Amino acid sequence: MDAKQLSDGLATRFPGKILGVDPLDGTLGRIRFDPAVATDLFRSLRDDYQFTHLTLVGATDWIDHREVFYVLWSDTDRLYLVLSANLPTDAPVIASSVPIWPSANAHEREAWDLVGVKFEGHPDLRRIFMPEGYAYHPLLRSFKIHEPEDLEVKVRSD
Amino acid sequence: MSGQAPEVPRPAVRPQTDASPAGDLPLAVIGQPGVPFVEIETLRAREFIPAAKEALSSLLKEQAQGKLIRPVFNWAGRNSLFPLHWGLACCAIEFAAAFGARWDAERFGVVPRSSPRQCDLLIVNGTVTWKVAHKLIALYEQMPEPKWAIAMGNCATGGGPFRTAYSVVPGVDKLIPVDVYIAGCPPRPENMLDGILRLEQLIKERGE
Amino acid sequence: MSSVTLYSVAYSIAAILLGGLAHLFPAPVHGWLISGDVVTALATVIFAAILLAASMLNTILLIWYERKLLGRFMDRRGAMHVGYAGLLQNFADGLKLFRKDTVRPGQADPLGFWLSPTAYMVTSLVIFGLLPISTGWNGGSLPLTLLLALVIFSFAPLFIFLGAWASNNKYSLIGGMRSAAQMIAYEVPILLAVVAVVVLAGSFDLNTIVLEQRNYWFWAPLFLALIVFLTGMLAEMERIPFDLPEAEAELVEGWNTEYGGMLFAFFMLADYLRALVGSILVVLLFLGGWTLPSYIPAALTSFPLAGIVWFMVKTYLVFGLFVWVRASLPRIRTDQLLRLGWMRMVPLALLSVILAALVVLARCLPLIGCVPSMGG
Amino acid sequence: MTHGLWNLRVRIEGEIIKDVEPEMGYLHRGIEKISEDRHYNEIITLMDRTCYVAGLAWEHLFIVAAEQALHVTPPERAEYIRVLSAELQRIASHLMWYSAFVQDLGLMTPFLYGMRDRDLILDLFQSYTGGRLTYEYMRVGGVRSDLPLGFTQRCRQVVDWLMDRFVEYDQLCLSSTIFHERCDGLGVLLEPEAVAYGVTGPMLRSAGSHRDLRKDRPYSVYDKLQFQVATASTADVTGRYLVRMEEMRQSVRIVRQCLDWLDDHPGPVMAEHLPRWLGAPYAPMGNESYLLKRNYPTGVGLSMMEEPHGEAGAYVVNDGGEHPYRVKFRSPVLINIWAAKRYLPGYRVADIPPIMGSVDVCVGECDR
Repeated sequence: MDAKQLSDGLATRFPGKILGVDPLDGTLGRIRFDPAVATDLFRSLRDDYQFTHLTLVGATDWIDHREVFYVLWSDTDRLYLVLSANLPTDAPVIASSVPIWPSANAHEREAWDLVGVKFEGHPDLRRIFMPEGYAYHPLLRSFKIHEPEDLEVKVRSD
Repeated sequence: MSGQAPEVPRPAVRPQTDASPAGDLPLAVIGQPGVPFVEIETLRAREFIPAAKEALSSLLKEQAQGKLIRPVFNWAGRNSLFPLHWGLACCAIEFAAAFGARWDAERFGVVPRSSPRQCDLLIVNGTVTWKVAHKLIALYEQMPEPKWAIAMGNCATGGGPFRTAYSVVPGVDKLIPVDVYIAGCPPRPENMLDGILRLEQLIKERGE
Repeated sequence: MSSVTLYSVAYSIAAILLGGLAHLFPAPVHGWLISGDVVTALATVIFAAILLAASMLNTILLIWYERKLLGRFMDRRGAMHVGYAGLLQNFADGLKLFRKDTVRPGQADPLGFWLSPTAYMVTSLVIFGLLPISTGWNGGSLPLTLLLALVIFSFAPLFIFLGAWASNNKYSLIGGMRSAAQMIAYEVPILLAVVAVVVLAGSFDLNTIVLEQRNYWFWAPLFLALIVFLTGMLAEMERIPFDLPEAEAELVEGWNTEYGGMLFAFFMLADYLRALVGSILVVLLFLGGWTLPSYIPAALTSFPLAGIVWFMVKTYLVFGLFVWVRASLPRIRTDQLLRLGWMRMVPLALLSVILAALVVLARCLPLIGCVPSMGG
Repeated sequence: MTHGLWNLRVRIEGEIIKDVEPEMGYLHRGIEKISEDRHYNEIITLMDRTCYVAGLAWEHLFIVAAEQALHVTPPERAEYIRVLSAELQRIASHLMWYSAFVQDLGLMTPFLYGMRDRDLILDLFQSYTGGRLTYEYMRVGGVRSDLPLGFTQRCRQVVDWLMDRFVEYDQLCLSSTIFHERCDGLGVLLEPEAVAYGVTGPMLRSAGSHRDLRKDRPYSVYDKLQFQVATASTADVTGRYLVRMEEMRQSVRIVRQCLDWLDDHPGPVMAEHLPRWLGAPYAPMGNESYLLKRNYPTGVGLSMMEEPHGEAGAYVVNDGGEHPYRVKFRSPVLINIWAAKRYLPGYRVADIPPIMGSVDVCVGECDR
């Protein structure tokens, strides 16, 4: 199976929703898709193309939009596939992949915690690394890191 | 010498003294079946008491100046530092290696304990994040006095390579009082042992 | 040295002291002071003090011995720098713990929190006082010393559980419950193993049991009982592989999690004191106590205090065995521990009782000739 | 010890575990955020600290992704040195795991034996990188320096010694009945579930899977080396023990092949045509303008590797600047801990230490 074959197959299934294929070394390629068909696309990839293993879910903040990327592994073909979808900055929402790949649970929580992408249908979308009640999504480009100044620490012990 | 015949050889409890026993005082002769006889030459009690009084008062004076008992406890305290057995990050691996066969921190009486109640020493071995900060303070406060803290490695000293990060406490001395800082990222086990020995020196100098 | 007993030494010291003291006072007080009752009372106190000193010294030496031995098993050296070869290390530890604050958690029950370490310590000391280290070590021999020692030995789970409950900590409580279940479960096989020894010796008196072993030590006919007893003692001492009440990986420090300072020192000392008592019991019941086989040259057995020396050598060897086990086995799980206790150890102990009975029977068979038993 | 700071909330009924909820983030140091502010070669510093028991493996991981994003090819000798380092690191990491795991079981002596033998490997690292835990050895385009004289000889001695010690470790563990009582049949995670939950590494291979990226999708020079994938079929704690032990032996095999190759093939260890800001050791003659080139072609790099704990991944986005635009790591430990929801319920509280010990938790890479 090569990238052309796969993207053609997917394009016939989801007409107009597969936005393009980029080459990426060491993988089958990077397929860009429309987030509207996320759940159906994931299910089709798992059931029809044997991508049984979701390796990685991550998100990038490109200032004008946010990108969610998925890395899949096909155990039969021994190949990686990268999926990516662009989400608008004002409403970064995409359907969760947890119902299809349980392994996405922690990854999606991490993406929500650090980049602020919401996954609809996630069973337990809470922060994972930062404490509950933290106000920011630190991996956004608008969040600047800086040398700490002299700070006065007040720690509430509970 | 009493009239009753001893059944066994006498134990050598007779004080070796040249002076004859005081004539006006009777010898104490006490006996009971099954127990060997002893005969006692009396102590010169009236001479003993003033000397004892003097010695006692000088001891009390020394004790009041903190010269008698306190050095003993100081010696004990500095030679038996029990660190808390908890690992934060990279330095925790070197902390563990220091208790391994090659460095063997137990040579100096350093034995890690898991419960903060039984510890004297909190070795902050790694990066402290804000999420864990109040737990660190709670652990430190659970330790009974007297207690000491060592900031091991650059992260605990000043944030280290993660100083600019949003989630890292830039130096654990913002949270708890620290006695000894150990540089290194991570410090080698020798450095950790050196830090502990320096803490011992510090305790000796402060006379705590 | 046969009739110089520890008590007589204590009595002599008391007599010297009181005799000296009596001169300072006028006649009626003087007379009262050198009367038998007062001297006996003081002698008892001194006797107890000697026992206390002996037990504490031995316990601390035992901790040092374990640390060094464990270090050698692990390719390292153990305590080295405090005193010669780290001999003073444990004194430093003890003094330090003595000075440290003792923090009682706010929610903890004060009475139980203070009482349990103290009671644990005291009961362990009492057992040490009961055991004969050598001929004439303790004042008189009660007819049921062994039984009394084991009864006091079995108080421990009560105090541990009390202390664990009183400190109001979930890890302590789980550790305390595990400890109580474990100790109670292993008391049965221990007692049965002791029954085998008693059947063979015909007495509950430890002196008699040792005397009975002058011809052969009991480990040979009662090997099964020895194994059961050693295993049970390991469980009673809560040492690896049976140290799950103190399993660090899941229960912090187990039932003494909340204890610090002197109370922790009490628990620690009492633990090692119990280990010492356990080793002493093994030596007394199975390894011939202070006696040595007759083929050992007399020069080695007739110097002053030879009995005590040989006894302590044996005790430390037995404790070294425990340390060896600790260095080489992982810990097992509660249910496995209890299953081992009830399903394996109890039948083995019963079997050893039957074996002991058969040995006694065989001694009395007319063919072999009835060897009269000394005890009973 | 290696478990570090993480929290496992357990709901129990009696001694039986009903539900677990792992809680992480106590060591979240914002490595991905700091990386966006750093030079490619400066990120290597962070990689050592990301997984502090497998620093060189994570350096390798990041470097391969970065080279892919920056379109740089390292010389072959550097690849061999990297593989050698990664395999030695695998042994060291597994020894650390062994030490911590047996300590969880209550075995005290093997803990010290494991640490003692791990120190020998750290001595080897020290001889060519200068560090014990944090090495900063690999560079975009190669490695910092060649191996020192006599290194291959010393390394062979060490791995020979280790092969003997592995036998001793097995004797201490596998020949003990209590070890089997504590470990057999615990934490069972069968292959389909493991795949669904994303579990990788020795945990997956202990369930009978042959999945090993070094074989399935060979990176660096793994396709030129001979080794076998260690598997077990029991899917329990003992299986994971056996897999890791066998992996150490296979790693020794790989190390020996690498040493043989390195003895015969001297050569450069840095790529030649590198811009100066990537740390080129010397400028190619007549190519000075190349050195000043700031805007490198953009690209995306994805590297997935068989790290000692499982499959680690790095996703590096290069937008043409000196700093990467986005760095994203896949931590195998995070997912392996996460699957505790699947493999812990049903066992006893006292089984938690051996089961979680068999996962090989390294909180640094889990929380990043």
